[in-house]
Amino acid sequence: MGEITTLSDAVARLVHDGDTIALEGFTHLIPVAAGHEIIRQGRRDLTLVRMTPDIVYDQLIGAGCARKLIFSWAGNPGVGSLHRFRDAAQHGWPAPLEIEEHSHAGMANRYAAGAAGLPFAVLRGYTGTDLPAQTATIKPITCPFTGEVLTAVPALNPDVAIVHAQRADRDGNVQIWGITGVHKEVVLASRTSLVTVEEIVDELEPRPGAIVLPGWTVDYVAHVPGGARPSYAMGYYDRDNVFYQAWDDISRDRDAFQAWLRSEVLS
Amino acid sequence: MGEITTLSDAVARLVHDGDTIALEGFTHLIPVAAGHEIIRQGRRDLTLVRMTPDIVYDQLIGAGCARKLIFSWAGNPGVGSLHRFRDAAQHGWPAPLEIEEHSHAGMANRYAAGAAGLPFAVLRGYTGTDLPAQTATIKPITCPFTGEVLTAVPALNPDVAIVHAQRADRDGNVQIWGITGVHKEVVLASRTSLVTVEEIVDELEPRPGAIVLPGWTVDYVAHVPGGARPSYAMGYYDRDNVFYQAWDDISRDRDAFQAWLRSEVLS
Amino acid sequence: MTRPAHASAGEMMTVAAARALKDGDRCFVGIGKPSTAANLARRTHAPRLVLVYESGTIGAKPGRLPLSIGDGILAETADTVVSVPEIFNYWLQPGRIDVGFLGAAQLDRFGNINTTVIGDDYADPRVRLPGAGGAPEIAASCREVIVIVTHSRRTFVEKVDFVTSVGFGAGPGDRERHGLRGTGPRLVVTDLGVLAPDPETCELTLTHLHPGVTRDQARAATGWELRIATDLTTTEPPSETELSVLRALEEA
Amino acid sequence: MTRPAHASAGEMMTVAAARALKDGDRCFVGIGKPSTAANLARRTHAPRLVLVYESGTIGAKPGRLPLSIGDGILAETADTVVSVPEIFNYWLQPGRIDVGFLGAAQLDRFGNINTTVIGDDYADPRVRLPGAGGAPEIAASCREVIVIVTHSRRTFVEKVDFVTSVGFGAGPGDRERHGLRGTGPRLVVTDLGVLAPDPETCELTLTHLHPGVTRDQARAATGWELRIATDLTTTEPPSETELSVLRALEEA
Repeated sequence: MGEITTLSDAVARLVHDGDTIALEGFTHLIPVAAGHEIIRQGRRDLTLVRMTPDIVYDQLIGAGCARKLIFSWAGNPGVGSLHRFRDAAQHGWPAPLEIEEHSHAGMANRYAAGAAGLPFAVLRGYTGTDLPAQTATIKPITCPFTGEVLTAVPALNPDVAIVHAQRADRDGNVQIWGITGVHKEVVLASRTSLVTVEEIVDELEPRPGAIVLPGWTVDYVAHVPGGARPSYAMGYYDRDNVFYQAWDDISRDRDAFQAWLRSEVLS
Repeated sequence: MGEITTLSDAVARLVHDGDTIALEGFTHLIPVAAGHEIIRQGRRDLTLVRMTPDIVYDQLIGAGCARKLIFSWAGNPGVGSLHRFRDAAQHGWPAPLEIEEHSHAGMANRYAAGAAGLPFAVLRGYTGTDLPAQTATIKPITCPFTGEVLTAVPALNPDVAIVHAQRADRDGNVQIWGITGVHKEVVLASRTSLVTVEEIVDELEPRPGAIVLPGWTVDYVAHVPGGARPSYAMGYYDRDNVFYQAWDDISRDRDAFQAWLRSEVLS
Repeated sequence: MTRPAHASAGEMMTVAAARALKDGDRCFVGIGKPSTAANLARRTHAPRLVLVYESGTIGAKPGRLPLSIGDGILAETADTVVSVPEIFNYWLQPGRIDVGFLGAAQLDRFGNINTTVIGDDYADPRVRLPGAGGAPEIAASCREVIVIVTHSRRTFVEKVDFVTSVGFGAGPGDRERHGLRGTGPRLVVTDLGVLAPDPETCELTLTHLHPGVTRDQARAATGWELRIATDLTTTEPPSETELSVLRALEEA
Repeated sequence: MTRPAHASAGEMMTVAAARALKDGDRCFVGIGKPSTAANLARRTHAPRLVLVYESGTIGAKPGRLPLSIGDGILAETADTVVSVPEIFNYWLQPGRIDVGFLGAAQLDRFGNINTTVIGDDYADPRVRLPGAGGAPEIAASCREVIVIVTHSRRTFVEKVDFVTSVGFGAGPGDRERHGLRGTGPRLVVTDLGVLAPDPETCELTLTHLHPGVTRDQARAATGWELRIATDLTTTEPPSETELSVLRALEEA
């Protein structure tokens, strides 16, 4: 409960081959360093869950860690496509990638249902689109009071949630501010969780707009300054937009990607 | 949209005989002054909605404003019973009071569904209790994925939401901190809304733990310092526990109550 | 060292409830005796007890006893304050809370609780009580429940007039049948003693008598034929520390 | 005063989209041209435009164009920042947003949008696109939708390979049948002109051509037989102010 340890130790304890894991962060506070640690530890057959798989999931997929992707928008924000994701989805390289595709509203509600201990969530969504025909986890549900038909999606309860945050105290209480995305939901929905943080402090000074995850809701906290780069950590560093653009070239080619992986992650 | 006006003007424009109205505030920031204004304006046949009808609803019921009460806990917190509520429920004085009774979890979810534009909410609740047999707005619902049976409650979408808050700016943006209860949900769930505030300021300085309701989500803002007394407004004044205790005697007797009403509200 | 004569029945009750809380437990606290007991435990044997109030205050560390579940001091000292929908949906409902405290206007031998109406007719009650509040879902979703209630025939009844919150329903297996995920009442702490459910039958059984209370007194205050544990024990009287901390709390 | 020769096709497109926003509108903004158009509108004719980004930032007033929907400057300048579940559930879903902006990889004559896959076989796509993101619910729940898209036969197709977001489905009445509460696409703004749904048939009809663009160019860039409004109008070229504000925004 809120145990402070190293990144490699936490990943080794929590992430196992075949697990369903969610690395979340909506543009902000994406746990990229933790993703690299999973690659280094050579995990395989993971079901990767994330609303917006961006370059960290492109890297995990390209490195062969993934068996399945559950997502709502897979792209390099503001740049274009995720080439490693496309190569896996279209050509099965380096391994076939099963996909389960939702909308943002559906994914956000799936995490919220997971956090709430409910088996499903109800939303106004998907109706009239081709998504329900392709995604088994989208079903109609009828309001028992009005008879109106809405949409149900099942809860997401990953084996492991991993997020990045600004600060934790020595009891493992985690403080997050700025865009908080689905950080709270994914941690509360998952069976276990790891939070990487910029700083570990003696006391969490209250801040406007901050949320706090009590240490007892988090399994491990790891001190990983810069752990969200090239995404950003408000109050610590900005988004490295240049790297997001550079990723387009690095990732377009299998060899270039593998060279990058060797020099930047594995070595 | 966020129009700043007087309490009497706002109540006159928004609250009509027969309306469904919700005055919310979970111990904190209860809009008592607005309740008194409704009594002064002589509204009748109101459906009163509130998780914790306390003395302000006891006063509205005793003054004959209410036809129906939708609630989850009707008491004088830390003191005992609400005598005007009991007199209406048990003896029909001054008018019969229909009741629709839920749990806190059910009421909170009904507001949340109302805020979310859904016709119902799903929760783990009520099962095995005698409430579903008495309350038509509690029904079973089956998860379309697991087959598990849960409970559905219909959305609450009152005609008018009234809450008290610490501050608003001149554009009607409202800032609330401390225990925020269901303030956001009831304002977003209702067709119209009034927020009474302690202060109107030029700029809402950000504060830890504060939420903001944009002015465009609120119809009227009225400057009513002390408008939550005898409940409290964090940062402004404390709860008047002595008055909550005194209410037990004032309200126990019909004549004593009416004398109090004449001298403290109507005059 | 202990001076039991100094402890009132109410103090004994609060101390017995406080002792039932383990350090590190997350405890969903109602106002009155539950809040007093939880704060006493946090100041004695359970410094890491996590107090959760239904007002949305998680990890509150009040320096004095709050008078309502929504006192400002709870928000000011909490690790985090969340909305009321969130406290029920994200924190209570999924089973994140270890211990829920409940009171009762009526209680039956299976720990079912009535706080709604006294009388046979819901529509025309003899006494209209405050109602459910958070209790049905606290009773359903906390890992276990502790009931604190004054022992009398008015309260300990053969059959509750209304089931507001489920204990063990009609007996073994009923919680599972209803899909209730917590294990139900673990203890009922009264001013006379402590009852616990029989592991086989789920029937509340007297396991402890407070110092100076007799079996007959407990039987006389119970509206059903009270079962008494074969290893009935006398409650350890409040220690000097427990009493002084409790009194300091109540005077603050 | 206006110097249309100065405006690129992309600038014309952004300006035309910005003009479609009314002061005081609540606008759900995607990154790229929608964000540029919304920020341009807020700096010109619509100073009280409320920008809402799916990252949860409500009332953002960025001093420069954000590069992602989750840039820090959006959170820093917002009236309030909420969680992602909340932005979809409490803000988008109930119809609180007036205008939603969408892009498209493919678009058909009824304004249905594909951003999922190119090719007939979902399981084995010719091109795997990013997917739905917030689009299906933006298309469903905003009071109205503005689509911004480059005009070409690759994009303007007879039939989209996959319906990611519903415009008018198969035609009149389909939105109601699906229970979609917004009114659907009001405008499609392209680099060649502007299309709007015919009030009777819901078919997208060319209502404006940007300066210097011909009907034949628009027809040639459309993968169905393009209907042209009888009162086809030439878009007012960007004013000096619009252009200078837009360029200042893009350089900042």
